[in-house]
Amino acid sequence: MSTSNRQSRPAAADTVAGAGDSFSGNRGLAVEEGLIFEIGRTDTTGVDIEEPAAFTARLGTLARREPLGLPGLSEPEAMRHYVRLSQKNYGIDTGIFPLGSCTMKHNPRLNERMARLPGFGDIHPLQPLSTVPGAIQLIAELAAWLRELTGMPAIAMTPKAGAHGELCGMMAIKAALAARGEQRSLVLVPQSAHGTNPATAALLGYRVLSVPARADGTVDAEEVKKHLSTDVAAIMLTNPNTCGLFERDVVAIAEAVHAVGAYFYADGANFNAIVGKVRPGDIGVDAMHINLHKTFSTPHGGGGPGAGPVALSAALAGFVPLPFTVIDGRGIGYVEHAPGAPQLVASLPTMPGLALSRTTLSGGAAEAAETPAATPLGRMCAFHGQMGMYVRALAYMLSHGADGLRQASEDAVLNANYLRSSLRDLMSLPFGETLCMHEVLFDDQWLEGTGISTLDFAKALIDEGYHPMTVYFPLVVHGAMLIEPTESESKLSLDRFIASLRGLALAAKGGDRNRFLEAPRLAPRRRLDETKAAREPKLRW
Amino acid sequence: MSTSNRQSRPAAADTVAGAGDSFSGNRGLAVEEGLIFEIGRTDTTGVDIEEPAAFTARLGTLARREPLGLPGLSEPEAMRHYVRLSQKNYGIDTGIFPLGSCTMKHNPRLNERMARLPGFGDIHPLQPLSTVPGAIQLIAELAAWLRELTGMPAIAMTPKAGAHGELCGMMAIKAALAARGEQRSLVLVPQSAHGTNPATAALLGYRVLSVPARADGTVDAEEVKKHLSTDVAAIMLTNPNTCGLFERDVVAIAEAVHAVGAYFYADGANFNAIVGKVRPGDIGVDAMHINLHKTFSTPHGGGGPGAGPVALSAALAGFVPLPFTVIDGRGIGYVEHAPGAPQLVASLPTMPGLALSRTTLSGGAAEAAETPAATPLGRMCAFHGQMGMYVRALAYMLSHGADGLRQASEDAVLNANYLRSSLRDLMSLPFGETLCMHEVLFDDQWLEGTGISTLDFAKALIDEGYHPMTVYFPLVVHGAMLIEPTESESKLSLDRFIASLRGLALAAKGGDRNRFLEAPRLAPRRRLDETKAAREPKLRW
Amino acid sequence: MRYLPLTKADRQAMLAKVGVADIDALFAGVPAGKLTQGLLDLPRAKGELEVERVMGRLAATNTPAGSVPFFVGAGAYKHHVPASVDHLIQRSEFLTSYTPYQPEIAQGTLQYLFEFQTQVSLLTGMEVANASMYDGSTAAAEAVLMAHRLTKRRRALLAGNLNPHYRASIETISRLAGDACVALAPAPDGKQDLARYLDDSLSCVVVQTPDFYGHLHDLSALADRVHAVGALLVAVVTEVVSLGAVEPPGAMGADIVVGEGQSLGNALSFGGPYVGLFASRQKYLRQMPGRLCGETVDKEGRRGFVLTLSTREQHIRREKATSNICTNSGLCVLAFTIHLSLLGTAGLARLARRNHANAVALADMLAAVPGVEVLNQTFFNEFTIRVPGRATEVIERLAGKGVLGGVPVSRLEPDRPELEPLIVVAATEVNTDEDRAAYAKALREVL
Amino acid sequence: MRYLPLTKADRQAMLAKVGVADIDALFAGVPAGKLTQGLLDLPRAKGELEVERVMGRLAATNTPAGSVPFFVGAGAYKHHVPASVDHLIQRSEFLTSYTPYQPEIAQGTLQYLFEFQTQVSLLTGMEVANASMYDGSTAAAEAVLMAHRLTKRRRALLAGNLNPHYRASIETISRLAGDACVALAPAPDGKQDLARYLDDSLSCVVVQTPDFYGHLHDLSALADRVHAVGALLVAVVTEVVSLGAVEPPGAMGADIVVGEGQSLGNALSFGGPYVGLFASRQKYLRQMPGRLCGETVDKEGRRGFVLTLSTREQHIRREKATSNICTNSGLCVLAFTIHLSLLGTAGLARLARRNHANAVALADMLAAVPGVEVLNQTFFNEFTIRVPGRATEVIERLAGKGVLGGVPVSRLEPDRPELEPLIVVAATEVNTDEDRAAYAKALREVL
Ligand SMILES: Cc1ncc(COP(=O)(O)O)c(C=O)c1O
Ligand SMILES: Cc1ncc(COP(=O)(O)O)c(C=O)c1O
Repeated sequence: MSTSNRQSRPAAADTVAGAGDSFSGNRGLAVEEGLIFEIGRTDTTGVDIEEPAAFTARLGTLARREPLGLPGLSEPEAMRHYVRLSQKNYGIDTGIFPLGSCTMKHNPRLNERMARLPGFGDIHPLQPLSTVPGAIQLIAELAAWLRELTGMPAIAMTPKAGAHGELCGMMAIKAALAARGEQRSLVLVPQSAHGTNPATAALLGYRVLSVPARADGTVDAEEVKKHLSTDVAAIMLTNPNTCGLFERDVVAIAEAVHAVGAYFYADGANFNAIVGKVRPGDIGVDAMHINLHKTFSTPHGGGGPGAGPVALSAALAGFVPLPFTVIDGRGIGYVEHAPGAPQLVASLPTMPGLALSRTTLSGGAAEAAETPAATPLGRMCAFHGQMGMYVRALAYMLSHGADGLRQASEDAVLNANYLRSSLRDLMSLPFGETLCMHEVLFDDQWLEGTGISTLDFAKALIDEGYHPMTVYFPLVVHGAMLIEPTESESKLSLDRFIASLRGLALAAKGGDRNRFLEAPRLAPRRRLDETKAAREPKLRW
Repeated sequence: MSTSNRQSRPAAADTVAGAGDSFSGNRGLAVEEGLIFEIGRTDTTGVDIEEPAAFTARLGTLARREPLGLPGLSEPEAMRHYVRLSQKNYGIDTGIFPLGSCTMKHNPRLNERMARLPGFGDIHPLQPLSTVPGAIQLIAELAAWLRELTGMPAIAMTPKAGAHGELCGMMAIKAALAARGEQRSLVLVPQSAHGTNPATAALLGYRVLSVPARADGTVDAEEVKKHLSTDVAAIMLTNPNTCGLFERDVVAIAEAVHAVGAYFYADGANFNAIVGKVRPGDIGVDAMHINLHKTFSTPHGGGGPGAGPVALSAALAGFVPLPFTVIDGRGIGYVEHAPGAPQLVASLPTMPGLALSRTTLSGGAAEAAETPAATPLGRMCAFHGQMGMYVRALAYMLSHGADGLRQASEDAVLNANYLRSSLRDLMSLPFGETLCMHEVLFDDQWLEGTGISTLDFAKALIDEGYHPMTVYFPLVVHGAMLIEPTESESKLSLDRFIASLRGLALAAKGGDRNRFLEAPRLAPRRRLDETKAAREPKLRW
Repeated sequence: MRYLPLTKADRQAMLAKVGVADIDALFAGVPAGKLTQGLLDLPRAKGELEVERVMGRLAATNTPAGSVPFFVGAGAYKHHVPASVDHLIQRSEFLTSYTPYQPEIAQGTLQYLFEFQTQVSLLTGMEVANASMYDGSTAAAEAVLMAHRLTKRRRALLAGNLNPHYRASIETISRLAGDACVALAPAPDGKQDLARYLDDSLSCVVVQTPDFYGHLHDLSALADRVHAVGALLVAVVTEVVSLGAVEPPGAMGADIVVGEGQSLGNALSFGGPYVGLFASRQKYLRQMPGRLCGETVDKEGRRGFVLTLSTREQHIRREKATSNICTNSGLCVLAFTIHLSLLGTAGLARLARRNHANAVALADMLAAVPGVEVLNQTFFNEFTIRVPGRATEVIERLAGKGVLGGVPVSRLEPDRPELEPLIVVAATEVNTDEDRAAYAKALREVL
Repeated sequence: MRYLPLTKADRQAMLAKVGVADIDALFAGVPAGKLTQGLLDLPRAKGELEVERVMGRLAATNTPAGSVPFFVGAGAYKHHVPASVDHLIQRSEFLTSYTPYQPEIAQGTLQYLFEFQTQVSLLTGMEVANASMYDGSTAAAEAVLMAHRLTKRRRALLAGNLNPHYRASIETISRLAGDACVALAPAPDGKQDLARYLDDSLSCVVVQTPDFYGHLHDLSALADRVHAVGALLVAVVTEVVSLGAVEPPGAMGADIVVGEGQSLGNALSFGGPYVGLFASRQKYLRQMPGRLCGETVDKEGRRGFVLTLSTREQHIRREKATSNICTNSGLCVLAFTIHLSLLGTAGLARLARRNHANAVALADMLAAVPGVEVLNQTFFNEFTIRVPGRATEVIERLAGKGVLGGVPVSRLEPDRPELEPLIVVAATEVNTDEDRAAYAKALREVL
């Protein structure tokens, strides 16, 4: 293991660095940090484990021959390594994170604490169900909230993120069609859809038909009808859509889709705009994944983990993947195998403050919330799904309550419209006068002639201390800038963000090109060479 | 409450900032942050508390009339406020923190976790002793370690920090003299002593006599003798001293001090050099405080809290302040009042791995470790002392064990000498050839003629990404730079630090004055106007 | 509400700026009658204290692994995670950041992904690894899909001793994607001649080692046979700590190695979130699913990292992507890589030895219980015992005595009477002599 | 050893660089025979897992406040601390930083100190506050010393209802510093005419409100009388949450206000570490003990903060300093100020109301228990009851029934038979209806 640091080698002793620089390569509190392979040593460890007494191994012929070559760090070194790395990151806790479509909202630390209660964090997925009734109850409780919030009768809890939820929902649709003896080959997807939508459809062997939007950014029911046929399995529609607009024809679209025997898959990534305001079940949705890591604030963690429960309509409720909870008069049951009778795990809670304690939600014997299907979907992953995320999401819901959830959506939409109104005189809105939902979409028309691209503008925001908005998505407008502030931002925070955006916009129009082309200048790194990275992939030390 | 931010007001909308700056005042990840009084609002809160039902208050005439005027932040705002503030700080976790005399070593997170166990963190100081036997046992256990490490028979556990420990030790000395019917008026303190030493002596009405050091940086026993008389209550000696040197005459000094009936108070701030190597009790110390927040790694926390247990010799063992533990044949007893028989709280532990499980340390009925005095010292503070720090310190000790503690001291001393050897050709050592203990002292003689001061040099280190060493302390050398790396630094870390120091030293000698006079340039703030702060004190919003 | 910064006055001022009278004017796009009136039928907002009470009561009904002698494994393992790991992953800048799409302010995330990819490559003995999948089971399913793409065949062979949950996950996607999937029957004695089933219709053979029953397998010969029919060998590792002691699949000819990384850094958490490991030969890189982090330089020539080769991914390639995965297991990756950086070669090897030693000691003790048979010749930290009677009942009775003694095989393989007496038993570094003694004693009592 | 980065090879190389043969050569300055040979008689190094086991077992023998109906106060209070507080104070940059002696890279610490000083001033109704003392009791002792310096008198009068631990702390330093200190006898009914004891030998009068027995005191008249004899009024507040509901001492003429800040942000932790609040009139600033943080500007005119007026302090003034304090309660200050920033005026007022309401409800329930008498006319969240028999035994019997019912006064005032039947009972927002009912029921049973 080499201990030299290719990146931030200390200035060779006894040479003089330029006056503007430092000898170390550091800049005050901004410290360069090498790779563990440069810092660590294979004979160092930061974990003390007692060496076992002599014993006869049972590894047969398979004791490791290959040397591992993994560097080890003492604990102080490890601490410093990761703290320094963290300091090169931006997070919600450091500033507004206005990534459109990503719903980067506040992550309450209460939820982290709850997820670490030994009764949730330190239970094994395969210990006897009799020793984890509270875990099953928590899953059932979360499902009950999601049922009421979506107005849909069944929740597939196990999918591990949004895309996995899409897979779940589309598999349910395919299975439902198969159960009807049908095999269809097409899935309609609007152009503004997220990449996971067509990718999911394709994974299941569907051909993707792209549906264009009309001038106002929404999908025209008439246009949809043109593409519909009995070979269409489903439409995958995001609502509010990725332009930040509520699909105003959604009810008509749902009816048309259902009329040809197809299903309406809704991408729920933008659910945050409408929680407590509009129930997907009320507008004809058959399946919708919910990103707990967006709408319900489980931390994004630099790319995951997430959780993507899927709400299913009555038509698809029989295709919930294994395992799932069943609520009936006896209490909360759990189905791990199909066909199989639910194992009764817990009685319904009586403690106040839970959704399942409310008789209207807990249901009677007759209305099992999730009914095993005749042809079950099977299992999508090991164990019970993303328990750690369920705990956090439920803590979020309990904290907000029906009132807070609704208020959060309203604030999210208000914040986005406030940004829209505060910027529209300088930046161009592709869809003109329509108010937006929880995110506002600008295009790059206003940058025309400045020699500055959407990307340049985004990078200049970094110098201002802000994480950029989502750029170049959705694909339907040119040089898209999609800003989603979420309800977590105060007015003061928005006002400052607006001031910076306006300052930059005026600078762009005023010809201050270098500020943008050279950006970022003040971040830990200048612009990185992505072409080189892709052309000469170096994916490991 | 004003919501405008005097400090980092957003650039007035629609004006253009200079190209090198940002409109926001931020610089990439370095974000400006206003005061809570600028961000918060008195009608906002980040804590939801249920309003009580109507009730009849019992506040008499004393219901608050004054408006509070405290700003409130929602939780997302609070999160961001404090995260951003933290980002303007340097810590051990971000880099070497070579403050001489401060022992800024790694703070294991295990210790934080242990302190938060509900059985330690969530117990009340006045709940029945029968409900907290483990707490008393922990205090007794920590005392047992400290007894063995110091070689001294009694430990006063309650002092809250080093200075409080000094007060405790000096009070014990004063009380012991009083018990002997004596009232003495003088305390000897070497010039190199920390300010708390003379301040403590003065607090108790002693007159402080300053003892000069000899040319090699240590105190001469002969010089001490010159100052000794029967009016001397004690000498307060730091060993190793604040020049980083072991007081080689210490045994002779102790003897001389004892010969006149005075006591030897040792400032234990530098205990980290000798843990497991030299026992203060073996060299004649009568009282020594131990900074758990230095030697035993409880976090400094930006200035505290600390804990300052005091080891006492047999002569002073009767003057342990209340409350204290007593170990006898029946087990662990606790004395909250004096005179008073100990209340038996727990039997001696039988579980392996504790010091008190070792018969040699737990003692028999006859040798009570801490014996109530006839004229007790009384109480120095409410409750039982710094329990949270005890837990952390004990976790540190259990982790290290006798072997690790000794190794840590050796590594601390080795690291300091390695720095010394690597820098001595460029920087001047006031005490020439003597090897140092856990910290190395340079003076500013090598800067002579450069127009650069010790302070300038320290500030230039900030630009390099390093926290400066202790400067201008001890007072006995000119422009002191006292570097204490501790055992937590790897060789690689030291090598980089050395490279930066050497780079700077050469730059200083090479006439690159601006680098120093202008430093720091790369920190969150340039040099701050301390004179203005003192002349026009603005101590609150 | 503590999480919502807007005050009533703010809302009024902002509505005025937007130019609407009330909030519902912003929801004008919603079709008539579809806006819910009033609040949904759910409890109202709660303070922290109340939420803690409600959640605390739920949690209190579960038995934490750390509170009892604990021997449950079968794909998720109770290991000791250093306190520093959980502290570090909660750093705001890690916890609350998004996928590193703006690399200039996400070098922290990107560098640890690069380090993680290297660690996974080293551990598995493979050339490249991606930035993670959801978990081991979904990684296994993706491996099969990748093998299909690489071989242009659509038929997979699954070894009988593959974890049944993994098998089911592969079967589900295969069935619904219209691919064939042949799963062999379990061989709890560890003896299965996979070579018999090979032919050139197969895209891949999926085999686990240590397998579900704990047996270790030398894959070298199998790899040759698999390659001979033009198929790929997919190796599954559900206990990554084993790689500190046993020969890695990469050294035995595997083409794709997938695994569950939970054992390092991650809590049991009732099954998720975990971290899927995915490694392969360099030559298959372009067909890998998921994110990849690569090294590059910035405008000033300084080293930096970016997400790369994204032309494989859904956000660029949409329906032509190698997978639909987007969000992966970022923070679990971080926990994994921190724990492994702390361990290093020396620590991991010792951890593995300790696990193995504890399992050997336990196997010997349980084998001495009358009526109990240990099925394994070889194992790492997990093995299978046969008990008289139904394992599920034995396990329940053990639980009644405060010992969580393992997983009855029938919990995952319900319809095979021959498996009903079997228990998969795991031992890790957290078990003490007393734990083992308690298990043996309780087992004696309940049999 | 996991905390020690040097390898054997490093040590060898470094010794070589230093030019010595072995490590003991570095200890050559130690007098002959004083270097210990071999290891001390203490246990050997342990891994994390083992340390957790040992400490966990010790902890498990204690009864956490959160696990039972809990009514213990008398100077430390069980409040609910938001999860974000404990998260934030563990940020590396706060937790592992030193006293902000290099302000350019310690603005984080300095800014929160400045905010804290302001909050304490607002809370107490005083003009200035310092950056903290160790705890309330040592702050009280320092207040007396400050009054001595200001008045050049050396005799303090302590109200009988001052927390006995505070009284003892003041008495100890007074005795050993040679100052006089007159402590009045307790007045558990809350009635004590301090004015009777005033004369011009006094430097100060120390009075607590709410007092040890829970009574509230209007200090205004007393303040006038104290000032009339040229002395200072020192007010002590041990339950800082009370300041959300009751008139602050500053508004009633106090010259120095000291308090215990534990209630906000800080865990019970068996009595420490806590945070001492210290506020006074602006004119007494130069005699204040402890650190002060002040606003200033940097070289470019940007606002910044520094420690200031350090000519009062030991590191500058040595034997002439106003106090010997150095390390104070930094991180506890942070916890306090975060909690209070979250609360704000609205939250603190509601928290105080909730505490008061719970205490009122409890007092009424306990008063209804036969044989129990509530002594208080006024109180905030704490009051005193008289029970038949010895309070210590009642409390033990309650503990036996799983209720921690308060502090027997004799625990702190041991030699006064008239106080033996008294219990100081505290109620906070964490108590539920069920907790109160459990207390009343248990009390009925044990009496
Ligand atoms: C509109 C939309 N759909 C789907 C997804 C995929 O969700 P996940 O990343 O959780 O798989 C995203 C996430 O970025 C999204 O924005
Ligand atoms: C030599 C010396 N003595 C005493 C002290 C005082 O200790 P404390 O700050 O814990 O009160 C210090 C701390 O800085 C010190 O360095």
